[in-house]
Order: sequence, then C-alpha cells, then structure tokens
Amino acid sequence: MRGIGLDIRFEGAGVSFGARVALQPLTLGISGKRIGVIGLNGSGKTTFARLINGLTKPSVGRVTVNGRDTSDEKTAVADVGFIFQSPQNQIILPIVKDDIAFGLKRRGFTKAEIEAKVEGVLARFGAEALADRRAHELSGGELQVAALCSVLATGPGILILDEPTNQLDLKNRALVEGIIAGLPESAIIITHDLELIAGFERVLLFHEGRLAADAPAAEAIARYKEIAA
Amino acid sequence: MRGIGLDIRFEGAGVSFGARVALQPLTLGISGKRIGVIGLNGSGKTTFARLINGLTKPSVGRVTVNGRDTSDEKTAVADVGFIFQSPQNQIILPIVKDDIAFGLKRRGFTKAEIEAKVEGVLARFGAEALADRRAHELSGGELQVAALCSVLATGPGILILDEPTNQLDLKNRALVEGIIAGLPESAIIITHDLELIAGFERVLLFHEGRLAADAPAAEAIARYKEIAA
Amino acid sequence: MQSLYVEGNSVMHRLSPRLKLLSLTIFGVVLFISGNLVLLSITVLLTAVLYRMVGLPFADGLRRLRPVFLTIAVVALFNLIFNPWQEALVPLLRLTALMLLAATVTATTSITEFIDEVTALARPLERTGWVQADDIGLALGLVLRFVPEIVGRYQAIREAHKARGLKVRPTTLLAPLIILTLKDADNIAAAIDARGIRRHVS
Amino acid sequence: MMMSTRDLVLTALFAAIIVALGLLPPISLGFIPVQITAQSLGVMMAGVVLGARRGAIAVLIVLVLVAIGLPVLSGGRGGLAIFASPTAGFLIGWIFAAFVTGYLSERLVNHQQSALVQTVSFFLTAMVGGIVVLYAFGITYLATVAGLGFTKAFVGSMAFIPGDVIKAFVAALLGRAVMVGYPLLPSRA
Ligand SMILES: Nc1ncnc2c1ncn2[C@@H]1O[C@H](COP(=O)(O)OP(=O)(O)OP(=O)(O)O)[C@@H](O)[C@H]1O
Ligand SMILES: Nc1ncnc2c1ncn2[C@@H]1O[C@H](COP(=O)(O)OP(=O)(O)OP(=O)(O)O)[C@@H](O)[C@H]1O
Ligand SMILES: O=C(O)CCCC[C@@H]1SC[C@@H]2NC(=O)N[C@@H]21
Ligand SMILES: [Mg+2]
Ligand SMILES: [Mg+2]
Repeated sequence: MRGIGLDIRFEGAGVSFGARVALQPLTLGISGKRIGVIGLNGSGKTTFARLINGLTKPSVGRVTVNGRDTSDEKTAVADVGFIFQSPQNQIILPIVKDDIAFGLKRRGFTKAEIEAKVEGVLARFGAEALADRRAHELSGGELQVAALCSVLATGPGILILDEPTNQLDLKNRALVEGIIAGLPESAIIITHDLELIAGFERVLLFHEGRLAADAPAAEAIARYKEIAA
Repeated sequence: MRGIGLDIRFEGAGVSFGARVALQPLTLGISGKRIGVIGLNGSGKTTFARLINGLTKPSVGRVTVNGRDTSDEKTAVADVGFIFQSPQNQIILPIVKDDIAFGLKRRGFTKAEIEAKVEGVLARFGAEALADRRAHELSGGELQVAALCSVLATGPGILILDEPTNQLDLKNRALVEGIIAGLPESAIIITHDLELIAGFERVLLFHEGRLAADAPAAEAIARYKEIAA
Repeated sequence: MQSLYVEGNSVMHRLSPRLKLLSLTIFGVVLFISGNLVLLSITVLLTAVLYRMVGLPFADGLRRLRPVFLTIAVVALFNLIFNPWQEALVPLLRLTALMLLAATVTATTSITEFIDEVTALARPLERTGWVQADDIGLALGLVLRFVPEIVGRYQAIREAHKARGLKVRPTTLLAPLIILTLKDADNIAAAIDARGIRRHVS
Repeated sequence: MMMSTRDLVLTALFAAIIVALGLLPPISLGFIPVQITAQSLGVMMAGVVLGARRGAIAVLIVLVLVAIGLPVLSGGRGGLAIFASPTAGFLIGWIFAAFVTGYLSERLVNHQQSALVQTVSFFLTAMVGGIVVLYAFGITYLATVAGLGFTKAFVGSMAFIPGDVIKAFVAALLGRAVMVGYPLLPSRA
C-alpha cells in the first residue's frame, strides 16, 4: 500500500453541528501523492480532513476509503495517519520512544519487532536522539517530528498533516518541508503557510464550508488571496 | 509615557538554567518605536524578552527600565506589557470584559473608571463585540485581539509581542499586522514570520543564546537565513 | 456554568450576604439542640415559606431540592426500618429545614456577592501572611475558565487515541491530560505575573 | 508562606479537574444515600500530584464553588443545601483526604525509587488518605448528624470500597506518570 496511497471518495458528504454547517455536502475523489488544503480560519479544512479518517462522521452522504464506508469503522481508519493541529495533544505517553511503541503494542507485534520499528522510524528522520526525551520538553519542531514518528510507525497508506509548520523556525520548517517532500506515503497537507504547498498540482480551497477551488496551487492561492482581502 | 517608550538597558545581563546557558551576557540599550527579534527555536528570544519585564531575573549582570533594576521589582515591571507566545494562556478570566477589567481592579480604579477603560480599549480595536464572549470560544485572531486589549488597558509604555501571528489565516494575520502598525506604544516583536518585521529599522538576531546581529531588517534577515541554512 | 442564583427582590434578596450566611450557620447549630417534633415541624414550615418567597416557579423549586431531599429521605427510610418512627423523623425534619434555608440563601445571593463576602471574610487572615484575600476571586475565576479547556483537551486526547487505533483507557488518557494541563499552569502563572495582577507577591 | 502565583494556578487547575470529573454522571446505589462519583478520584489525584497543602486547597476551592451555588458536583448539584445532605461528611473529608494523601506522598515517594516502588507507595497513600481518612469523616457524619448509627453507616459505606480501590490504583499510576513526565513539580520534603 505504501507509496500508492488510497482511493478516497466523498459522495455528497457534509457535516453540521446542530444548526451550524461546518462542511457543505461535497462530492470528490482524492488520489495522487500530494494534496494541499487552504482557507480562512473556520472554513472547514480540519472538518474535511477528519471525515477522511472517520474521526468525524458525515451528517449526510458518505465517505469511503478503498471502498469501505468510514462510518462503519468502529475507530479511526487504520490506513490513514493523522497529525493534529496541536501535536502536543497527540503524544500520549511521557517518553518519546514509549509513545511510538504504544501504537504498535496493541497491534500484536513482538517486543523485538516493536523495538526494531521504533528505531527504524526514528532513524528515518535522523531523530535517534529524541528516543529518551520527555515529550513535554521538546521544542515545537522536535514535537512535530516525534508525532510524525508515532504515526508513521504503524505504516499508514496516507498521511494527513494539519498545519505542520506552526511555531517552527526557518530551520525546523525546512526540516518538515523536507520530510514532507521525501515521504513515500501520500499526504494531504492543511496549512496557512502558502509556500509549503506552492508547488502542488492539486490544492483544495475551502470557504465558508464550501469547496471554493480544486486547482493547481497558483490558481487556488490566487483565489484565496481574493477571499482574504 | 505612552508613545515615547522606555529606556531599557542590558548591562552584562545573562541567564543560565542550571548548566544550560539560555542567554549569554549582553550589553545593549533599547529605545525607538519598533524593534524586531528573530532567531532559531531555542536561541534565547523569549528569555531576552522576559528579562525586560522582570519575569526572568538575570543570573549575571542587570537589566534596568527607566533606571530601575528589574531584579528589585517584586513582580513584573508594570510599564512593560507582554503578549505571550500562546495567547490562550494569557486570558485569565472566562469572559473577555471581566478579564480586561481584572488587571485594573487591583490598581485601585473605581468601578466607573474601569468600565470606561474597558470600553475604550475595546473600541480602539473595533472589538466591542468581543466584550461578552467566552474566552475559550474565540478564534485565534480574536484571542490575540482580546489579549492585546487586556494588556493595553493598563497603559504600558512598551509592548512585547511573542510570535503574534501564530496559527492565524491571511485575514487575521493582516488584522494583527495592522494593529501593530497602528500602535502608538513602542513595541518589541518576536517572530518567525519574517514579513512581519521586514520594514523595521532595528532587528535583533539571536543565535545559540548570543546576539548575532543588531541591524536593519534586511541585514539581520540575511544573516538569519545563513544561520538556518 | 449556570449558577443557582435567582434574580429577584424578596426580603432575602435584600438582606446582606453576611447576615444570611451568619444566620444559616447559627441556624445549623440551633437545629440540633432540640429534638421536639412540633418545634421542628414548625421550623420546616417556616423555611419552606421563605423558600417559596424566592420567586422560583413551583416545579423548578422542587426540582432543585430533589437530589438532596432524596438522600435525606433514604436515610429516614432506613431509620424507619430499624428504629422507632420518632427517631427517623427528627433527622428528616432537621436536615429538611437546613436544606430549605440553605437553598434560599443560595438562590438569593449572586456569585459576585458571595465572592465579595468570602474575600472580606479572608481579609483579616491576611495578617497571618498565608493568604491574600483577593486571590480567592482569582482562583475561583481561574477554575471556571479551566473547566471547558480541560474538557476540550480531554476530547482532543481521546481523538488522538482513536486516530492511532488505540483503545481509550483511563490511565493513558489521564496522564497526558494532567501533564499537559500542568505545563499550561506555568505559562498561565507567568501571564498573571506579567500583567502585574498580584503586585505584592514575588 | 504566601502562595506563589504558580501554586495558585496549579490548585485552581486541579480544582477544575475535579469539577470536570463531575461531568461523568454519578451512580446511585439506592441502599445508601451517597453516590459513587468519579470526583473522589480527583481528590486522590490532587494529593498524589500536588502534595499536602496545595492538594487540600484545590479541594477547598471546589467546596467554595459548591457553597456559592455553582453546580460543580456530579449530576450538576451545588448550593449550600448540599451541606445539609447526608453526604456532607464525605465532602468535608475530601479536604483531609487530599491533605493526608499528599502528606504521605511527599514523604514516601522520591525520584530515586524504582517505578514499582513509586507506584505501590502512591497506591498506599491514596488508600490511606482517600479511603481510611475520608471514610472516617463520611461515616461519622452519616452515623451522627444523619442519625443512621455507626454500624449501618459503616456497612453501607463498604459498598464504595471496590470502586475506591480502583480509583486509588488509577491515582497511583497517574502519580507515577506525572513524576516521570513532569519533573518540574517542586521537590517534596
Ligand atoms: N465540534 C464542533 N462543534 C461545533 N462547531 C464546530 C465543531 N468543530 C468545528 N466546528 C465549526 O465548524 C467550522 C469549521 O471548523 P474547522 O475546524 O473545520 O475549520 P478550519 O478550516 O480547520 O479552521 P482553522 O484554520 O482555524 O483551523 C467552524 O465554524 C467551527 O467553529
Ligand atoms: N525554565 C527553563 N528551564 C530550563 N531551560 C530553559 C527554561 N526556559 C528556557 N530554557 C532553555 O533556554 C533556551 C532559550 O529558550 P527561549 O525560550 O528563550 O528560546 P526562543 O528563542 O524563544 O525559542 P522559540 O522560537 O522556540 O520560542 C532553550 O534552550 C530552552 O530550552
Ligand atoms: O455529594 C457528592 O457528590 C459527593 C458524595 C461523596 C461520595 C463519597 S466519596 C467516597 C465514596 N466513594 C464514592 O464513590 N462515593 C463516596
Ligand atoms: Mg483547522
Ligand atoms: Mg519563544
């Protein structure tokens, strides 16, 4: 599955919270390696992403991943890795390597397999030094890397990153940008940092819960700037 | 005092936490209307700013504000307003207008004076609608404005903003940028968002706890990019 | 969070909070002096009238008392099974009267009045150097502000479990919740000091 | 010994955690007029994490909130009338439960110990403070003021033991996790 991504389909899927419509019904297919998502605060980006891994269930319509309805899944879709907007909420155990191992333990790997996987994923980012660090002491950039390791350790087919360059300096931002560029996994990147998605062939622009553009980066960004003006 | 700013002096002031040096001893005078502060994560920017209002006391040397040693003050320096890196931690009481009033109550104003001040500062940002909102429901941009109001209500001579455009969309970012440009108070702005300080005449660049540049924006940014490369 | 205060202008509303709290305390002590059934019944009647005067619609007034009254009634039932009926009735009447007067004070005193009163009560204690009376209002305000935030963070951490396909267990949920919350405390404390809200404390 | 701002915020945060635990609905047992509540877990946690003084103050703040008419107890209960209910002894006991749990934690647990020793010690302190001390208050009040008599009050209260042992266990795991993950906690005596 890795590197190919998944076949994601929105079939008239929309989300309301009480009277407030967070996402208007939407029909859309997603495939390809890199997809950007942009829009104003509150425009529906995070809601859109949460539909894909089933964290939010559609109020109308349905969302399928490889043909399986996400509403039928008891928990989030295993093939979809999700990095939250605030990565500090994402690290569950106090020590980094324990946190990475945590997601694997429940999947029935042996102790040796788990250790190998933890080391492997840390090595992939040259982040071996993080293994024994306390999660709450990490700088913003380090937190982002730790969260990525925990999610990638379980081998998802596609990765969703919600504002991954928040609070990062130029160097850490470049690091994350490099990581994204180098991921063999498919990725959906939600961001206010327009340079991060500048080269993408497909960028979705949300506005007031509606898909306002589905176009190459330059075009979507131009529309976004009109909206924000 | 307003609009003139303060006379801030670092006299060989440095900060260590145990064995870790957060800020190397530094001698420096600060005045002028707009000062930018940039540097990598962990380079000492926030520590530098906290020295100015006395939240952190220097391990060596001293820092004076208008001739008074900040170490002598029991609590933070009243003339220095501080907007933290995470504004959600800055709003102390549940309702916005109560929060703004709170800082004033302990300063011995009458009820009527406090009300007038709260209304005045909200009006200044056209943010009257925020008065009765619950702090935890505000969007990122609104939070930033509310935090500014609470701090400005007490009439500080200088304002320190630590990464004020974090997590904001283009529109809210422009709002904050506009607010900064329009402040009659002097301001020190710490940021990773280089466009925000692009026009400043004076930008301090920190690197590994040392002042690596004290120069006009273009020059400091160029040095920063070398460091981050 | 909705308080139990009821807007109004009854006698009890107009009494000073201090007088109300003082009376309630004295009442609580005096009630236990006598075990006379007639006297206690009259007391219940009087406190019930006082509670009626608060201005709550009848059904609302009852609904508020229900949880506490139920527990009092259960105790009385127990006593009735094992003891003579007089012995069951005395605590029932006592606690009911106390409940009625307490509910009346609660319904006629606003949160602000209460906080001011508690603050004033603590003022003399400032000389011990242990408390700063104004901190009470600050602490109570902080709690009200933190509750929704903690609930929000709880939900975020639950979702983090789900997103990684992990079962949500109390221990793996509480640990990050508490650690992250404690970490926030440092930032919030710095924010309070930066705004010079507690001037005189280092 | 005035509280630092940080201590003030820490106690308020824990009070908020206890209030938040009240959002879980209480379970009524029917045969004893006291409900099973998750909030007493918060009381043990306050002692284990904050220590004696701050833990007790956190609980005190919750009781002040109850007294001033905010519905912060499980099931949305609050107001002065609560102190007329037969459960009031437990509520007052919460303060001492947090204090004793904290006092013992400060003395029994330190960073040099192994994980197991820390967890077991925290468990014992939570049992002593959150059960022995707490029940002493709760049962005495039930027996005297509510007029239930000691035997019945005691036997009835035993129904809470299984739940409260589990809570002490959860509090112990948490106390240990916080010790590993948040060593900034001021060192204990
Ligand atoms: N659980 C919820 N309950 C009620 N309203 C919600 C909920 N989640 C989201 N919303 C609302 O739905 C709308 C879309 O929210 P969403 O989080 O998708 O925005 P976003 O585009 O990710 O914004 P941001 O850039 O600020 O992260 C907003 O108006 C938001 O307030
Ligand atoms: N209370 C503390 N205890 C120990 N180390 C600290 C403390 N505060 C800061 N440091 C360390 O001091 C150094 C400088 O920190 P500072 O917060 O000033 O960085 P910064 O430039 O603001 O970084 P960022 O861009 O990530 O906000 C860092 O290495 C940090 O880990
Ligand atoms: O009125 C309340 O909400 C609190 C009552 C106290 C409940 C006590 S605390 C110890 C014991 N364990 C429980 O779960 N409930 C009782
Ligand atoms: Mg979002
Ligand atoms: Mg900083």
